Amino acid sequence: MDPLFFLLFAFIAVACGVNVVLQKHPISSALSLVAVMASLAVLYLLQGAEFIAMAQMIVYAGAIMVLFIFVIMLLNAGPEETKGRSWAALIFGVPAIIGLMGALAYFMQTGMPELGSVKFGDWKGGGAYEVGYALFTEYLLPFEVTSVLILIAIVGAIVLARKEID
Amino acid sequence: MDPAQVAETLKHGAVPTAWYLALSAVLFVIGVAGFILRRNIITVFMCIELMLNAVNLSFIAFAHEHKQVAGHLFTFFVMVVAAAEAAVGLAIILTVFRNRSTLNIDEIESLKN
Amino acid sequence: MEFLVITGVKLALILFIFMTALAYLQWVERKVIAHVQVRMGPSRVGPHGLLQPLADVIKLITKEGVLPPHVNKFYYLAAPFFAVFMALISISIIPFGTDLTIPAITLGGATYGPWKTMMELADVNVGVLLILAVSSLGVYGIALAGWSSNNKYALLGGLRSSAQMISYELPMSLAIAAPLLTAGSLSLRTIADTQTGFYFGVIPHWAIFQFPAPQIFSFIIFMIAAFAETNRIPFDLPEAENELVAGFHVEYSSMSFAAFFMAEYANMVTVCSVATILYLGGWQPLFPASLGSDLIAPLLLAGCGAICLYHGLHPARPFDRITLPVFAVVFFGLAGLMAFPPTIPILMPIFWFLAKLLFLLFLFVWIRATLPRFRYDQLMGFAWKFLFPVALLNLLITGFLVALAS
Amino acid sequence: MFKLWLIPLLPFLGFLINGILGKKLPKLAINAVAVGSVLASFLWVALVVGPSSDWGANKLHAHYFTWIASGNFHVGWDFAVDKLTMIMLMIVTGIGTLIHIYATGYMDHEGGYYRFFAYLNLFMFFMLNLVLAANYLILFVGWEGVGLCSYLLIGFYFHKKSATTAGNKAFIVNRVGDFGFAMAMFLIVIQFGSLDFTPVFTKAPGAPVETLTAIALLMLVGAAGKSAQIPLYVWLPDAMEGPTPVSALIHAATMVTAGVYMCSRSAVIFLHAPAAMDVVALIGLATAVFAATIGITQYDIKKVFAYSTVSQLGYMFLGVGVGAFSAGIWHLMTHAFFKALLFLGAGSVIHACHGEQDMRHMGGLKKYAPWTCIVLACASLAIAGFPGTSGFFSKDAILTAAYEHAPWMFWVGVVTAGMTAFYVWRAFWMTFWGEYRGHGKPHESPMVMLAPLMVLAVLSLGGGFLFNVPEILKDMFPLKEEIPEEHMLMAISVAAGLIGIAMSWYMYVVNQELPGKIANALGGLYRLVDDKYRIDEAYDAAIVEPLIEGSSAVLWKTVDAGIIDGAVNGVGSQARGIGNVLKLIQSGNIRSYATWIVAGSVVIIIVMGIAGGVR
Repeated sequence: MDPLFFLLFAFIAVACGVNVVLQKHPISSALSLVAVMASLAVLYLLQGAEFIAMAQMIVYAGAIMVLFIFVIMLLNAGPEETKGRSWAALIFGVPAIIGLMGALAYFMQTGMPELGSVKFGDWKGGGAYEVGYALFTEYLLPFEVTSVLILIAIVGAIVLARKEID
Repeated sequence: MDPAQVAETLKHGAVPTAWYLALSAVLFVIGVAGFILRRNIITVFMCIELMLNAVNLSFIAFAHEHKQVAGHLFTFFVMVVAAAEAAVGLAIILTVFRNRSTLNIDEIESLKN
Repeated sequence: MEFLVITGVKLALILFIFMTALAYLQWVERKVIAHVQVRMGPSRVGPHGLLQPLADVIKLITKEGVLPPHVNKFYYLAAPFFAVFMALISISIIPFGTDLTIPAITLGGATYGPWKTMMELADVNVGVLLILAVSSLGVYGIALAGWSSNNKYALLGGLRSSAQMISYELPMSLAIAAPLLTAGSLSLRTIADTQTGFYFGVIPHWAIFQFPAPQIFSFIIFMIAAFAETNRIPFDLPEAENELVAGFHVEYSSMSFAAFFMAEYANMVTVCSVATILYLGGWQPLFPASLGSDLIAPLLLAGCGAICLYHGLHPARPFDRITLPVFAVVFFGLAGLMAFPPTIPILMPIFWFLAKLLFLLFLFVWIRATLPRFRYDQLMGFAWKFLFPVALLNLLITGFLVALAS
Repeated sequence: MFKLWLIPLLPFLGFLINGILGKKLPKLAINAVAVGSVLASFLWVALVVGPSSDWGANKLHAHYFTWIASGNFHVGWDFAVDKLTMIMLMIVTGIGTLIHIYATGYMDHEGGYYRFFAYLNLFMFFMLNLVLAANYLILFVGWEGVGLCSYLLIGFYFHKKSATTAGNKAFIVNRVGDFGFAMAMFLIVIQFGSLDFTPVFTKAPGAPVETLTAIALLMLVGAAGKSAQIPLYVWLPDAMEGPTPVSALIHAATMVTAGVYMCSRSAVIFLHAPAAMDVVALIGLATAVFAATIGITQYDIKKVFAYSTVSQLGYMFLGVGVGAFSAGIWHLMTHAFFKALLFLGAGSVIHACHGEQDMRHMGGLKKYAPWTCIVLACASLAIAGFPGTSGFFSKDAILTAAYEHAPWMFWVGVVTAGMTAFYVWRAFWMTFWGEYRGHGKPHESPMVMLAPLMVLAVLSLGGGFLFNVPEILKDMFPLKEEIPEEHMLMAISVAAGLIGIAMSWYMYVVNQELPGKIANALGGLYRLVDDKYRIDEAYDAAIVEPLIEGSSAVLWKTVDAGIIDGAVNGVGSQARGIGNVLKLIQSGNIRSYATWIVAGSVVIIIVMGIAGGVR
C-alpha cells in the first residue's frame, strides 16, 4: 500500500512543482504550489507526522498561500511578459541548476549512508502530544523567540504596507 | 542503495527513506530553477516557499529515520519563519508595486553598483 | 474487504442523507424566515412546500449553465466544485453517535457479521486540526470564483471573503483550543466521550458547564466566528446584495450556482456539528436516563403526531385532510421506534446529537432573519480588536484553571 | 503539592493588572486588586501551606523548571519552605497586607495611585521569591528585584529632585553590596559546584575554612548593602524620601531585613567561619551605636525612625554574629511589628499635620489624634524593651547571647538600648506632648489607616508571647542553655530602657531648655553628630568625585574619544575603500545573485562530498 501512495503523491508533488515554474500566470503557480503542499502533507502523514501534516495544511495552504493569492488578486497581476528576457540568468543559471542536480544526485547515490525504510504506522512519535511536549519543555526558548519573530514580522508588514502619510 | 534491498523493502509494503530524500532534493532543485528562471517577483517568492517545503520533507524523513521528534520541531519553526517571511515579503512586494508599478524582478535593480 | 464494504455503505448513507438534508435545510430556512416575517413561505409545491427543494434541484439541473466569455474558464468551472468538495470532506470525520453493532445474519446457512462500526467515516486522532485545515482551505473556492469571474463585484467579494476568513480563523482556533485543554485530546470522538456523566446527577459534563473551566465564552466566540467562516448574515459581506450585486457568485448560474449554496449549507452543518461535539457534549443527553431522558424523543414525536392528527381532523386547507394524517402516522412510527427498547441504545445518541445540531442550525437561520449586516471595517475591527483578545484571555484563564485543578 | 508558585504569582498578577490597566481602573478596583492579591497569598500561606506542612525536619521542596543548565551545573527555579521561610512568609505577607490596607488610605490623594500599588505588588512578588528561594540564584533574583522596587518607590515622587537622587543613591550603594553577594556566589559555585542550599550546606563543614571565611565576608558585604550596615548604611536615611507606607514596608519591615535572613539562611557557612562571625558581630554593634547617636539629634520624625531602623538592624547582626541566629530572626520579627507600626504611626502623624515632618513644628497631638498617640506609645514601649512587650524578649535574647560571647558587647548593647529608648521617646514627647507648634489644624486619620495600626499595636505588645521564635526554630538553631546571670542581665537592659525613657521625659517635657544647653555645651561634637558625622561628604570626597573625574578624564577623553572612536572610524573608512572596489560586481539583478548562490552551493557540495563530509 505504502509505495503506491508514495509514488502517487510524489508524482503529484513533482508534477505540480514543475507546474509552479512553468505556469505563466501567478495564480496558476500559486494553486499548483498549494497542490504540492497538500501532497507533501500526505507524505508527512505516511511518515507518522500527523501534527506537522495538519500544521502544513493550516499554516502553509490555509494561511500563507491564501495571503499570496490575496496579494495577487489585490495587485491584479497579469501573466508574466516574456519580452526583455535577461539571457545572463539563462546562460549562467541553467548550468548551475544542472550542476546542483547532478551533484545532489551523485552524492546521494555514493555518499548517503544506509538508511532504513518508512512504513505507515511503524512510528507514532509525531502526534500532537509528543510535538507539544517537546515544544514546551526543551524547545521552549526557541518557541518564545519565534513568537517574538512573528511579532516583529507583523509590525514590519504593517509599517511597509501602510500608505505613507504625507 | 542496491536494487535488491529496495525490492525487499517494497515487498514489505515499506518505502526506503532515501526515496523521500530524493523527492525532497528534486523539489528543491525545481524551486531553485524557478527562482533563477522566473521574473515575476511573486512567483520567485513562491519558489522560495517550494524550497522551504522540500527541506521540510527531508527534516520529516530524518525525524522518522532517527525516531526523534526534533525534526518535526525544526519543520514547525521553518513554518513559523515562512509565515513571518511571507508577511514581510508580501508587504514589500505591495510597496514595490505601489512605487514602481511593476512586478518584473529585472526592472528592480536600484542596488546596482 | 469487509472494511471496504462497510465504509462504502456508510459513505453512501451519509452522502445521501446529507445531500437531502442540505436541500431541506434550504426549505427550513425559507420557512422559518417566512414565519419570522409573518409570511407563509413556500407552500405551493407539495404540502407545505415540502417538495420545494426537489423542484429547486430540478430547476437548477435543467437550467442552462451560462459560461460568460470574459471569465477564466478553468478556474471559473473548478471553483464551485472545489468549494463543495472542501465542505464535504470535513463531514466525513464527524461522529454522530456511539459505535454501532449490526447483529449477525444468516443467509442460506452462511452467517455474515456481526458487524461493529463507528458512526463516522473515520476516527482521525487529529480530527479537530483536520477540520480547521479543511475549513481554512474552503476560502480558495470563493476566492477563485471571485477572481476568475473577472468582474469587479466578484473580485471584491472574493477579496473580502479571503480577508474575512483568514481573520476569523484566529479567534476560532483559539476558541477551539480552550476546550481541547480540558478534554486533553484532538480526536472528536474522545472529546465527546470526555463529556459523559453528570454533576450531582443532574448537570451534564458538557464543556460549557465543565469543571474546572466552563467554556461558555469560548462557545460564544466559536459560534460568532462560525457565522463569519460560513459567510452568513451578519457577516455575509462577500455576497452583500446591496453593495456587490451578489458578491463572488454574480456570474454563476445553474449547477455551479447551486454548488456554492450546497457548500454554504454543508459548512453550516459542519461547524454546528463541531460545536455540538466540542461544547454541547456530542450525543450525551441533557439529563441522565435515570430521570427519563429516553422518554423525551418519543414524547416529542408523539406530540407532533398528535398535533398533525388534530389539524388533520380540523383541516384549515382542503388537502390537509390527507397530508397531515400521513405525517401523524410517520411521527407516531418514529416515536414507536424511539421507544422500542432494542433500538434505544442506537437511536438515542443520534437523537440527542441531531437535536443539538438542529437547535444550532435554527440559531443560524433565526439570526439571519433578525440581524442586519456589519460594515466591513466594523467586521475586521470586531475580529481583531475584540474577538481575538477575548479568545486569548479565555484561553489563558482556562489554562490557568486547568493547571490549578491538576 | 502546595502550589508554592501561587504565593508569589498572586501579587505578580496584581502588578500586571494594575500596571497595565491601572490607568483606566477606578480606585476601588485598584484597591481590590492590590490588597486582594496580597491578602490572598497571605491566606494561602497561613491556611494552606502553614498547617499542611508538618513542622518536622522534612521541608517542602518544589522544582518548577531548570533555568540554567551548563555542563553538570544546574540551577532550577526551585522553591522550598522550612520553618525559617515560613516565619518570613508570615511576616512578609501579613505585614504586607496590613500596609497595603493602610496605603489605600494614605495614598488616597496622591497622583500615580495605580503606579504606586503596581510597584508595591511587584515588590511583594520579588520579596516572596527571595524568601521562598531554594538556591542562591533565585534568592539573588528576588534580592535584585526588591532593590529595583525600592529604587522605583523611593523615587516615586519623581518630580522631586531629592527623591530621584535618593533613589539613585540607594540603587548605587546596593550595587556595591550586590557585587559582594555575586562574588560570594561565584566562590560557592567554585567550591561546591552548586547553588542549591541543601548540597551547599551539607558539604560546607568539609570545606577549607579560608574559603568559607571569604564567602561569609563577601555575603556580609551584600547583607550590609541591603540591610544598611556600616559602611553601606548611607542610603537608608535618604530612602525616607519615598512615601511612608514604602518606608514602613520596604525600609523597615521586610527588604532591609533580607540581609539578616540571608545570613541566618547561610548559618552553616558562618558557623564554620568564626572570624567572619566576629566581623559580623562587630559591624552590627558598631552600626547599632553609631546610628543610635545620630538618631538622638535628628528632628525629622522619619529620619529618627530611619536611624533607629539602622541601629536595630545592627542589633540583629549582633545576634547573628554571636551565633544567636534564632534571636536575630526573633528580633527581625518583633522589629517588623513595632518598626512598621512606628513608621505607619509617623505617617499618620504627618498626615495629621498636613505633610509636616519636622518634629519642631508638631506637638500636643495627643488630643487631636488620640488613637495614633496610643498606638505609637505601644510601639515606643516595645522598641524601648519595656518588660512584656515584644521588643523586650527579642532584644533580651540578643543581649544575653552577646554577654555569653563577650561581656563588653553586652554593655555596649545596653547603652545602645538606653539611647534607643531615649530618642524614640524623645520623638514621642515632641510629637504628642506640649503645645501644637505647627500650622493648620491637625486631625485624626481615617479608620482605614488606624485599623492596621491597631493590629500592629497588638502584635508589637504581645508578639513576644505569641511567637517564641527560638522555640520554633530550635531544631534548626539549637537553643542556648540558661545561664545564671540571665535575670540580672534582663534587669540591666530593662533599667537602661527605663532610664532612657525617663531622661527623654525630663528633657523634653519637664525641662525643655536642657537639650539646647547640652547642645551648646557639646559644641563641635554635637554639630558633628547633628550632620551625621559628615559621612556622606566624606564618601563624596573620597569615592564619588574621584570616580567622576577619572571617568571623564581617562575613560571618556582618552579611551572612548581616542582609541575606540578612532578604531571605529578607521574600520569604517577601510570598509568604504574596499566597498568601492567590491561594488563593481553588484549587478543589482536578484536572479544573477541567485545564480551565484547556487553555483557556490554546488562547489560546497562537491567539496564536502569529496571530503566525505556527507557521511
